Amino acid sequence: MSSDATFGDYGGQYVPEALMPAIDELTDAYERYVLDNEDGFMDEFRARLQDFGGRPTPIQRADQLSERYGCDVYLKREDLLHGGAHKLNNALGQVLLAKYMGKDRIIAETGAGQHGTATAMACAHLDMPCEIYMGRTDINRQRPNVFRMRINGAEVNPVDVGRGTLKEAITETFRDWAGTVEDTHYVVGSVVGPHPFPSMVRDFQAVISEEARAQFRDRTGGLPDTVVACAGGGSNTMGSFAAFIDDDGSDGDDRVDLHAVEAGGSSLQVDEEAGVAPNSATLSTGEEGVLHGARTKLLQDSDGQIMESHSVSAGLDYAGVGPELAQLVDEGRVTPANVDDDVALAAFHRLSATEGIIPALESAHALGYLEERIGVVEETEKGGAALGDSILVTVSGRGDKDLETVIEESADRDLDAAPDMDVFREGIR
Amino acid sequence: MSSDATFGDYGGQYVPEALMPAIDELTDAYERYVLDNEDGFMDEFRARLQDFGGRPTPIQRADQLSERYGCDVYLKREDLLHGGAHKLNNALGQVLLAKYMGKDRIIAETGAGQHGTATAMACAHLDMPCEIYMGRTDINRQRPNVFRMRINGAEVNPVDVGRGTLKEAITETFRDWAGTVEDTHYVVGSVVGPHPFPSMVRDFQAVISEEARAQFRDRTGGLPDTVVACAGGGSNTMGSFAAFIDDDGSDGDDRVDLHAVEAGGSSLQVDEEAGVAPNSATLSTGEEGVLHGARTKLLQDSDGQIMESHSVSAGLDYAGVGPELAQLVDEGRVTPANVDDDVALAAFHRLSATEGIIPALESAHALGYLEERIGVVEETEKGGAALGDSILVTVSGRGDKDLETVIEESADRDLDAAPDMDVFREGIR
Amino acid sequence: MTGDATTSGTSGSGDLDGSTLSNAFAEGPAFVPYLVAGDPDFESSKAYLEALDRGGADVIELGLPFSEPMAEGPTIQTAIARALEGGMTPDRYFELAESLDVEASLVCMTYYNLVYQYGTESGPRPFVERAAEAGIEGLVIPDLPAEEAEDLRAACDEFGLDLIFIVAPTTDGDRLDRMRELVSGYVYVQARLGTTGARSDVSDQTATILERVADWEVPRAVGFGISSGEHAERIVAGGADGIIVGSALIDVVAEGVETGRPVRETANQLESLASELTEGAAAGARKNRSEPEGQ
Amino acid sequence: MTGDATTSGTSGSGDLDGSTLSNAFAEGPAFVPYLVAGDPDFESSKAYLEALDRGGADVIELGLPFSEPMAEGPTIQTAIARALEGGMTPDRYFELAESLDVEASLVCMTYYNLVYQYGTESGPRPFVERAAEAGIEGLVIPDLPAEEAEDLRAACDEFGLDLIFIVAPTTDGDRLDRMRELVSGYVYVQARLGTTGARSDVSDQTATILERVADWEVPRAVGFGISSGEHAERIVAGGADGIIVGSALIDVVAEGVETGRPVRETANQLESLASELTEGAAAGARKNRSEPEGQ
Ligand SMILES: Cc1ncc(COP(=O)(O)O)c(C=O)c1O
Ligand SMILES: Cc1ncc(COP(=O)(O)O)c(C=O)c1O
Repeated sequence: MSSDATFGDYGGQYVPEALMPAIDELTDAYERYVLDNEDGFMDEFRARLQDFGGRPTPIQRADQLSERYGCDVYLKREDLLHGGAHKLNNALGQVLLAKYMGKDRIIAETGAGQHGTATAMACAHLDMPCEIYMGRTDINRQRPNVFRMRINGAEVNPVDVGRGTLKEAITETFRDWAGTVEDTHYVVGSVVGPHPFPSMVRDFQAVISEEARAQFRDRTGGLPDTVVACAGGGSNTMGSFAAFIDDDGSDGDDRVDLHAVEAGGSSLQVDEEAGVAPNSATLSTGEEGVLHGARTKLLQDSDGQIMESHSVSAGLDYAGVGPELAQLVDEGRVTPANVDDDVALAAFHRLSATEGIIPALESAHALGYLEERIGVVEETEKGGAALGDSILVTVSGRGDKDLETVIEESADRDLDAAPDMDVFREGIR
Repeated sequence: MSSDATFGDYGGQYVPEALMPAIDELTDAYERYVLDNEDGFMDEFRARLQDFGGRPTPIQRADQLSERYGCDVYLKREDLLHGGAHKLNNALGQVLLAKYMGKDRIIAETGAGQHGTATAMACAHLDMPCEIYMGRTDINRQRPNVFRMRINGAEVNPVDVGRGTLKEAITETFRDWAGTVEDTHYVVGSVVGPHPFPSMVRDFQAVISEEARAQFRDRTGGLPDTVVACAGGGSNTMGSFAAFIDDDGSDGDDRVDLHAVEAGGSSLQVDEEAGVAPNSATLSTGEEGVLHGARTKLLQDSDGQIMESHSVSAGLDYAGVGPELAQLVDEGRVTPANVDDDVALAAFHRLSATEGIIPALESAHALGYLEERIGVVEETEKGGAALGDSILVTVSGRGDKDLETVIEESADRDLDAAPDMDVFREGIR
Repeated sequence: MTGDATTSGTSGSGDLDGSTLSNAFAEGPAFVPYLVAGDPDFESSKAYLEALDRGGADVIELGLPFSEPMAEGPTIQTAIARALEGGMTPDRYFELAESLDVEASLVCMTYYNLVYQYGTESGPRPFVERAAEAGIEGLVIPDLPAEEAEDLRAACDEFGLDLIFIVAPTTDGDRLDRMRELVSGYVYVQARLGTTGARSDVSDQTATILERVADWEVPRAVGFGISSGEHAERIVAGGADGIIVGSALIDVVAEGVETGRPVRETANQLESLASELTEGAAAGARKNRSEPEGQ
Repeated sequence: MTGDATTSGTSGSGDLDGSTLSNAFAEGPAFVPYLVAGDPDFESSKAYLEALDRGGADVIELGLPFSEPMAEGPTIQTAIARALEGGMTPDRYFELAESLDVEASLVCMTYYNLVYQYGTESGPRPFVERAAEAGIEGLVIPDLPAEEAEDLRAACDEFGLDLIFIVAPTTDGDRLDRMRELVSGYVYVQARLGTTGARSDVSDQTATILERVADWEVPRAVGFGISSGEHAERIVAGGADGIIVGSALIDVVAEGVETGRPVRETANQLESLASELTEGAAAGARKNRSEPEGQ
C-alpha cells in the first residue's frame, strides 16, 4: 500500500488552508496507525470488524446465476456486514483512528444515508459524539436511515441550501470542519476527498478483497477471471479490487480482470444547458478536474461547473470518483462500465427472486452488468466467455433501504423477474 | 439430541388425522436426514448456513453494557444473519429438508413477517415455490416485510378471518396443508407444533449455542454464568440454550444458568371477560393445554379458550410456547422471566445508542432483563451478582423492521436513552 | 333424545356395536348433521337443531366452539367466531344440549383443549362426566389422533360415551389398526383431503375410501363436502352407512345471519335441506340394495 | 481601473512588492470588498461593484461563482447560487470585469476547477491569460494550497498576475514558508477558523495572528467576519494593512433581492457601508500611528 498523495495526475490536497493542518495531522496518523500498525491500531480495527461488524463475510456461489450465465458466479456478501453495507469497514476504521488521534467529535456527510448510518453505528460503538450532515431533500426521502442515525445517538443536521442533497451536505461538512478541525474528525464516506482519504479509505475497505481472494483460492484453488464491483465514489470498488491489482498477469501469472460498474442512469446524454447528467458514469464519461479536495474525473460542463448527476440508486449518485480508480482506468488496469436504471432494477429483482438475496440498488448495477455482458446462455454452450469462466461480484449492500424506491420505479417498467407491484403502490401514492 | 415426541407431559402430535401421514413422513425424514445426516444433509445445511446465511455469527463483548452492569456482557449476534434474524437457521433447514423429501411446494405462516421473509429467502435460494399465509391486519402493519417476501418470489396469501393476525394465519396454513400434504411441506416457524417440529426446529437453531459456547470458551477460557434469550414460540431460546443444557453443574462442573425472557406486555393482568392477556408471558403465567398440535403451556381462559396475547414486539406475541421449554421450566433448568413493553423499548434505545446495534424489539426484551435484574452498578462494586460475572445475551435479530413501531411507541413514553422522536411522528401521523 | 341416554350407553372399546350411536345407523342410512352450538346465539341455535331433528337427523354432531379450529374450513370457522361472540362456553353448551327437544343422538365435536381444561381436575374426565350428564352420547375430537387418545378413551368408557375417530384418505397401516381398536359408535370417514367446507362436487372415490374400513365393526359415516340430496345419494350408494353434513347447513345459518332473516325462516330452510339430505341418503340406500354390493 | 493594468503588473515570486496590488496598500490601509460576480445578475452586479469603488475600495475581490464553494459560509454560497442562476459563466465574468468602470484593482476569487477547465488547453494557463486580458491583477483560489500551486504560479508569472494565498490561524511551520515563497500582491490573513460569514464579534487576536506574517514582504489583509466600521478600525489598529469584507456586503445584496429593492438603492447602501468601512480602517490606522507599534 502506498501513502503517496497522488495517483499519477490524480489525487492531491485541494482544500482550504484552514483544513491543511488537520489534513497533515491525519496523514501523519494514517501513516503511523494504519500503515505501521502503531499501538496495534490495525489489530484492534480487525478485531472490531470481526466481533462488531461480523467479518469475515462469506463468498457464495450463486447457483442459479451460474447456470444462467454458463460460468461460475460467486458473490462477496458485504450485504451481511453490520449495518447492511460495506460502508462500516471505512466508518469503523476512521472513527477508531479519530479516537487514537485524541479527537472527541465526529462529523460526516451522507446522501442516501448509508454512510451516515455506518458512521453513527461506529460512533455509538466507540462512544464518540457524532453529527451527520444531510440534505433536507434526502432527509425526507430516507426517513428510515435518518431514524437509524438518531436512534444510534447521532445528531442529524439538515442542510437546506441548494437542492438539499449529497453535494450540499459535503460542502456543509467541510464548512463545519473548517471551524472545528482541532477536536473534530471528518469521516469522509468514500475513496474521495483530499489525501490521505482516498488511500486510507481504500486500505480500510481492502479487507473485502483480501478476504475474497483467500476465500476464492480456498474454494476453487485458483483466482477469478473477473472481479465486478459497482462504483459511486469507489470505496466498494477499490475495496473489492485492492488485493487483486497485482494479479495483472505481468509475471506470467493469471490475470484477474477488474470491472467497475457505474450508474448509467436514464441515459448517458448530458443536458449542458440545465447542468444535468442523467447518469453518474464518471469513469466512462467524466473529465479531469478538481472537486472536494482532489483532482479526479468529474461530471462537469465545459466551464468546469459540476453537473447534477442522477441514478435510481442514491449511493451511486455522485459527480466525482476516487482518484486512484481514475488512474487505474487510465492505465487500463480497471475496465470502466455502466448499466442503466432499468438493467439495475431488473438485476435487483433477479437476484432477489432467484438467489434469495435482496441487493442494494448500488450492488444491482454490478449484477446487471453480467446480464448485459453475458446474457442468458443456452444449456449446451459453456458461456461466460465475455467475462471468463469464473466471476466474483461484490454485493456491496442489502436492499432493504431501497424497497420504496424499487416499488415506485418498478411499477411503470416492464422488468424481468419483478412481481406485480400494484398492491404496494396503492398505499404509497 | 432426542427424537422423542414428548417432553415430559408436553409435546405430542395433536393434529387432524389428515395430517398424520405427513407428520409421520416428516418424523422419518427428520430422523434420517437431521439426526443421522443421511446423504450428507447436515453437511449441506451447515455449508449453506455459512455461505448463504453468513455463519458463524460473532459473539461480541458489549463494552458499555459491561461497564454499566459491572460484569462481562457478551452478545451473540444473530442480528447479522442473512435476513436479519435467527429465523433463517430454521427456515433454511426445513426448506432444504423438504427438498430432500422430494416435496415441491412450501407453505408457511407469518405474523410480523420475520419467519415469512426467512422462508421466502430460503425458498428463492433453493428454487422452491413458496406461499406465505399472513393475516390482513399484519399485512397492513408490516408492508416492508410483505414486500421482501414478494420480491423474493413468494406469494403472500392474505388471511381475512378473525382479527387477521398470526393465530388465524397458523390455522389457515394448517388448513392448506391438510389438503396438500402430499407435495407440500409446512415450514413451522418456531419450536412449536406437533412433533417433530419442536425437536427439529431446536436442532436447526442449536447452531446458535453450539457456536456461542465454543466462541465463549475460546475468548474467555470458560463458560458464561448466565445465558439470556428472549422467548416467543421459543426457537431463539432453545437455539441459544441447547448446547448449554448439559452444563447444569451436575458433575461438579460449572453451571450455566438459562433465562428465558418473555414479553410482559403492558401488564401481567389478564382480562378474562374479553379473552385478552395484555402480555405474552406464557412460561410465567400460562397453563398446560393443547394448541397447534402440541401439549404445552398456554395463555387461555378458564374454559380453555386461547387468549389474545399482546406485546409491543410482534414476534413475541404468541399465546403458546415450545413444549420442551415448558418442560425445562418445570424442571427448574430454565428460569422463566418477563419484562414489559417499557423496559424493552428502553433497552432497544440503550443498545442502539451505546453499542451501535439496533436490536429487534424481541431481542430488546432479553437486554431489558439485564437492566431490570442488575440495573446500573456503581463503579466501586463489582456487580452482576444477580446474574453472575459473565452473561451471554442472544441478539436474535436486528431492529430495522421495528422502526415505525418504535417511533409510535416511544413518543408518548419517557424512555431512557431515547432521542426526541417528534420529527418522525409528524410525517407518520 | 334426552338425559336418559346417559345410562343406556354400553359402548367401550370392548363392546362397540351395542351403543345407541351404532343403533342410530341400524334403520337405514343415518343422516348426521353438524352445527356449531350457539351460532349465532343460544335460542336460535336451539331452534336450528330442533329443525334438523324434524328434518330426519339420526345423530347430531353439536360443535362446541374453540377459538383455534385448525381442522375447519372458513365456513365453520366463521360460525365458531359467531358462536363465541354470542357467548357460547362449555357450560352453556351443556345447558343447550340438556334443553334440546330432539330425537337424534347427540355427539359433541370439539378440540382437545376444551376437553382437557374442563373442570377443576386436569385431564378429560370432568368433561366427559359432564357430557354424559347432559345426554351427549359420543365425542369427535379432530385434533386428537388415536396415539394421544388413551386418557379420553378411558373416561369415555367410564361414563359410557362413544369415541369417534376420523379416518382420512391418507390414513393407513398401523394407524388404521390403532384407530379401529379405539373407535366406538361410528367411524367418521373423511371423503377427501383438506378441511371442512361445502363443495359442489363430491369425491367419487367413496367406495375406495370405504374399502379400508370395510370390515370394521362400527358404522361408517362419510363427511367432508356433502351439500345436496344428490351428493347424499351418491355417497350412500357408494357404500356409506351415513352422511355427515356441516358446512352446507351452516351456509344456511350464515345467510340467515347476514340477511337478518327471522330465525323461524332459517329453521324451516334447515329442515327442508335436512329432509332433502335424508331422502337423498334413503335413495342411495335403495339403489345400493338393488345393485350388487361393492360395485 | 481598466484594461491597461494588464501590462503594468510586474509581480512574481521573485519581485513581490512592485505589483499594482501591493501599491493599492501603499496609501494607508486598503479596503478590499468582495462580491460575487453576476449576483443577482450582470447589470446589478456591475452597479454594486461600481458603488463599492465609489465607497473607497482599493482592491475588489470579484468572485467567479463555482457550483461547489466548499470554503464559503451560507451567505456567500447563496449569493453564488443566485449568480449561477442569473447566468454567470467564466466568459461572462471576464466581460463583466472588462465592462467595469472602477478605480480599484481587480482580483479574481474562485475555485480551482474553473481555473483548470478554462479554454481548450488543460491547466491554468488559458484562464490566467484571459484574466490578464480582462484587467484582473491577481487571483485568490481558496481550495488551492501552496503545495498544488506550482502550475498556477508559473502562469501568473507569465502573464503578470499576483497570486494571493490565505493564511489560516492554524497555518505554521513549513507550510507558512512555502506560502511566503509563492505569494505576491498581498497575503489574505484569515482572522478565525471556519468559513466566510459576517459576525457580530470579530476576533481580538488580530495581533497574534498577524505576528506570523509580520516579516513578509507583502501587505497583510485581514478577512473573515468583518462587518462594520468599528470592526475595521479594530483590525487595522491591530496591525492589518487592509481589511477584506465579503458577507456583510452580500447581506445587503441579498436583502435587496429578497425585498425587491431597486438596484440603485442597494447600490447606495453598499456605497455607504463601503464608506463606513473605509473610514473605520482609516481610523484604525490613525490610532495605530498614535500608539506604539506592536502593542
Ligand atoms: C450499498 C452501497 N454500495 C455502493 C455504494 C457506493 O459508494 P462507493 O462507490 O464509495 O462504494 C454505496 C453508497 O452509499 C452503497 O450504500
Ligand atoms: C428477532 C426475533 N426474535 C425472537 C422471535 C421470537 O420467536 P422465537 O421465540 O421462536 O425465537 C422472533 C419472531 O419473529 C424474532 O423475529
